[in-house]
Amino acid sequence: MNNPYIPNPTVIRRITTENDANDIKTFELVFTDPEALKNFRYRCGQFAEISVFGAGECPIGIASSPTDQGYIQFTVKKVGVVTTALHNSEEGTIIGVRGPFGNGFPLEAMEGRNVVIIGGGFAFTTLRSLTNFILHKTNRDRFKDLTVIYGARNPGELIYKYDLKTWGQRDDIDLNVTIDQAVPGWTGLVGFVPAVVKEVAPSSDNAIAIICGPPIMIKFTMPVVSELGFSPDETFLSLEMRMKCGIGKCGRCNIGNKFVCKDGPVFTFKELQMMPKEH
Amino acid sequence: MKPAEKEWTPKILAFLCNWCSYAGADLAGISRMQYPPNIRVVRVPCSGRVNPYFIIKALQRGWDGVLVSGCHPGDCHYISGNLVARRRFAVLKDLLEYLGIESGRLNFSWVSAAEGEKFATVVKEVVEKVKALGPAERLVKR
Amino acid sequence: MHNVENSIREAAKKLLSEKKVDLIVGYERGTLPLRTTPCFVDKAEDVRKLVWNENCDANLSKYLLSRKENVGVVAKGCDARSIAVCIFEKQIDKEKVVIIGAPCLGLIDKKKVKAKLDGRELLEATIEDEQIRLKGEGFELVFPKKDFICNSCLTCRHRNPPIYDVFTGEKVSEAEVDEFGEIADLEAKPAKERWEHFKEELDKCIRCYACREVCPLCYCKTCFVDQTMPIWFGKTNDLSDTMIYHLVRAFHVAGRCVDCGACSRACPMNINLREVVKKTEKIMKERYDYTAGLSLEKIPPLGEFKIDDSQEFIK
Amino acid sequence: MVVFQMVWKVIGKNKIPTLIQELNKEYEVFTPVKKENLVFFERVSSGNEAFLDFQNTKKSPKEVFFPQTEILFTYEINKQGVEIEKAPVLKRDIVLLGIRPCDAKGFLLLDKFFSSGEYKDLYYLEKRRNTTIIGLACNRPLSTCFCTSMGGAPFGKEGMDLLLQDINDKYLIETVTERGEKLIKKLPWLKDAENGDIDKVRSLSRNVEKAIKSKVSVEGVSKKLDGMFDNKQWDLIHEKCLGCGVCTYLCPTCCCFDILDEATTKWKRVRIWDSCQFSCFTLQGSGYNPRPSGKERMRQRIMHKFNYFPKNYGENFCVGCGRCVQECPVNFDIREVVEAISTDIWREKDE
Repeated sequence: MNNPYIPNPTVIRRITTENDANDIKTFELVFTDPEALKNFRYRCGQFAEISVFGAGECPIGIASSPTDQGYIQFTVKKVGVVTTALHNSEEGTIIGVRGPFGNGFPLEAMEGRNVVIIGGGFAFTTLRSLTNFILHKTNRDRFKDLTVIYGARNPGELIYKYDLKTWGQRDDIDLNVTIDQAVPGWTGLVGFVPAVVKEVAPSSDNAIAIICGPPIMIKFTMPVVSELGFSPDETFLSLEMRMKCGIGKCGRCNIGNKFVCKDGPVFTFKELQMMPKEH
Repeated sequence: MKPAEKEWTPKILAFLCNWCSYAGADLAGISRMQYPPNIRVVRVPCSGRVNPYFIIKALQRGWDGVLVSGCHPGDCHYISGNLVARRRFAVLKDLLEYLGIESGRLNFSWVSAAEGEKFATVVKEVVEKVKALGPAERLVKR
Repeated sequence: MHNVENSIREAAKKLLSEKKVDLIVGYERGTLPLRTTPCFVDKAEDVRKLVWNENCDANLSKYLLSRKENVGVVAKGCDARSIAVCIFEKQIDKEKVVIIGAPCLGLIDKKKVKAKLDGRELLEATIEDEQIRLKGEGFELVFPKKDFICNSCLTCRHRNPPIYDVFTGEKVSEAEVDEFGEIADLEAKPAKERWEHFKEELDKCIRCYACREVCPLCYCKTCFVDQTMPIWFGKTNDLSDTMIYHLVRAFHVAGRCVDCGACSRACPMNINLREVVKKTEKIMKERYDYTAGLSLEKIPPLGEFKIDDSQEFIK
Repeated sequence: MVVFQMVWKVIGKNKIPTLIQELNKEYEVFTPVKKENLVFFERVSSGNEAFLDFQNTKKSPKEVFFPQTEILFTYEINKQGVEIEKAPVLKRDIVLLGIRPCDAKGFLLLDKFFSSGEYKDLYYLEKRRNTTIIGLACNRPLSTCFCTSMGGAPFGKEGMDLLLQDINDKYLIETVTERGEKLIKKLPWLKDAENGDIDKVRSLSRNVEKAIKSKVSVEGVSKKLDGMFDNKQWDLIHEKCLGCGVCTYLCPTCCCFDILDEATTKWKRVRIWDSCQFSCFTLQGSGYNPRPSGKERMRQRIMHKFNYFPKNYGENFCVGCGRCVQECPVNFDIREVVEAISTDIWREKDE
């Protein structure tokens, strides 16, 4: 039996700084053991435990798409011990990876339907994975219209600018990028995510909504989404919690009797309504 | 001799105030005064900067001795940093000794920039003391 | 005792009905023999719950930290002193606290009782005059009360609260005691023996932090052991880590600790934690002639300095 | 289920050291030991260390399988990269002697938890699977013991491989499982029990069970808690709790942990006990804490034991050993809380 606490070694192949504040970086990792790569089969919306040797371990959502071959990516904001150590690491550093953990997004349920992705700030990472997955040539036909609404505080805080550019050039995605307040030189949308959702008003007809963002954004976006007619069991949210083990044992990420790490991190809005308000 | 048979020599961590003891150490060096090479120096802006955690952490990490050296009372670059530190170190030293840490492992001195010779003497004495005590064991995390 | 208990209830009732306070923090009967439990009374009719006896061992000043409402608190000498320290350190708003001072003749140390009974369970205990009657299955024993008084109380010189707003009962005489006598033997031992002693004691520690949580002066929002930027010391129950935890905690309460004994009483592993903190008290007394919690104005030793402070340990 | 022959053996109390000595040759033997006034489980090297005349150990025996500090693996960072060295596996099987029925039940709950789900906790399970438990029935339960309310009994056999039952100068050994039987077979010198002795323990068991006075009506509590997450009583009951970890650390079932990396001569990834009662338990990197005050943390403890765990595993996460009641520095009594919930006092007060 595999020991779920032992990380698999990977090497940082590339580091991309994502924002102007320089505290969000994307790390591209490649497995040193081809067997480990084969075993690391993930879905969009799952996460992994990242070990920075000499510092510790923390859970990070997978930012690459399963369609990306040969490597995995994690976008990490510098906040604590481990993420700071990771930010200080250079290309070529050995990083441990355990996972993938969690349920991920409901890809099967999304097939043949319109998909509306709403994200805010740094929480966009797993949504980026999902967007890239849907847009991939092998998958695009399986889904209908794709609407992406993504907001950040200012243009400098928008992550994955390179992806946003490619997506913007395609005609099979309705991309809406917004910033909180107008700044010179910005020609895109301006306003908070909830307001933009209202403005864009994606149809809820045969559609599924996937939402991820800071609590305050979720709080104000949910009423808008409901108003647009998305039913609570077709609205999915991805949650964040302090975690240690990632496998439902360490006991801190529970909301009621559900563990965010193993029963989540993706829950329907309906499920969340039934769960205690403790997240 | 094979490395394994090499005689044990103490490792001592020294926190030296930038404005006095560090310059004192410098002077000792320039003046070619001989003192044992067992100290590793951390330059600090003032003895008042030396958080007791630094000292405790050094002992936990297996340093055989610690030396904190600052300006003589009244000479502090920041007027009273060393005086605040003095009370702190008094309590820390008393407490550590009470717990059973050998008193020779914790050393404090006032060495001015002009006292190169005193610096060399202090180091000599500290190294002798720690040598007599042997390798640190108590409080060291294995 | 009953006299004091009644006056506490009356004082509490008065404070609540005159709306001088919103809440009284006191003691009520516990669920086990020789136990009381902290109790929060916000209605005048509920003051009947309040009790006063030798088992009122919690230091209630812990419950005053960061309170928004006006609170009346029942305080023994040591409790009042720790409140004084917290007021000085601006952790308790003096204007919001009414101290119901109560004279204390010493608390019963349930661990001493347990040790005496050596594995037999205590089911009932009554204290009358100076005697304590312990009952359990198949035994009924009577001992002088003084056999079971907490060590912190045996060395107490401030049985009457030095600061208070209301005083209940009558002041008791202060005992002339050898304040630091209990650690004298230990101090006289060679370093190696002291080390062995503390090693054995602190090796029992399970890092439950009961000592920290009951301590009225451990109010840091993030304790040094919980800090992560940087991680100073380990959180394991490795001897080195536990030693350092207790050492630094003692260092942090130096010049502030009033020796209420709460840490020792709270320790589930029976570690005599006072042995560590008592030393800081002594250092403060001997080096800086300072006793904590007696004044609301005097700056504690580690908050100030003198040019001629002792420095015999500095080369 | 494997059918095996139920055997009753008997051992004189003075033969316990011999028994331990013998077991020691083949097993890592853990028994209660007494140090000053503390009784807790420890690895014993000689027979005389065992102390079986206790009511309940201070710390629960969970630490044998789930130690307070456990190395998950060690690693070295060198020029070639990182070398991970897995923690050494068990060298010898374990015998746990002197386990009270409540603690044995605790193991069964921990077994359920650690072996559930897609990922198994091998560190716990490996030790657990290779352990033979020799229980010790309770002749003198404490006044705070409420095992009978939690589905246990002072002479309960659940979770035991063998059960020692104390009759004066000897213990009757009841074989409970095949594993127990195997162990018995290795001890041919044990005498067979007489029918009179067996009758004696049966009546003793009934009497002791009757003697347990502390009762908590736990029936239906789990269901009732379903609607009580926002009950106002949480605001009141947590007030005296100071947020230490005594209750959770001494508890035979609490098993939350933290994982961290430590440097000594080598780097180690260790897991250490953690407690839902600590404020940093759920504190997120951003500074946000979903359980910001004692109220939420107290609620988590009660809900986990009597609502969340029952929902996931069909049983309360409490065995009624009474350790948290005995040792709480402020005498917070979980029995009172459960009782209040079950008797609808909470619901009524909330209305």
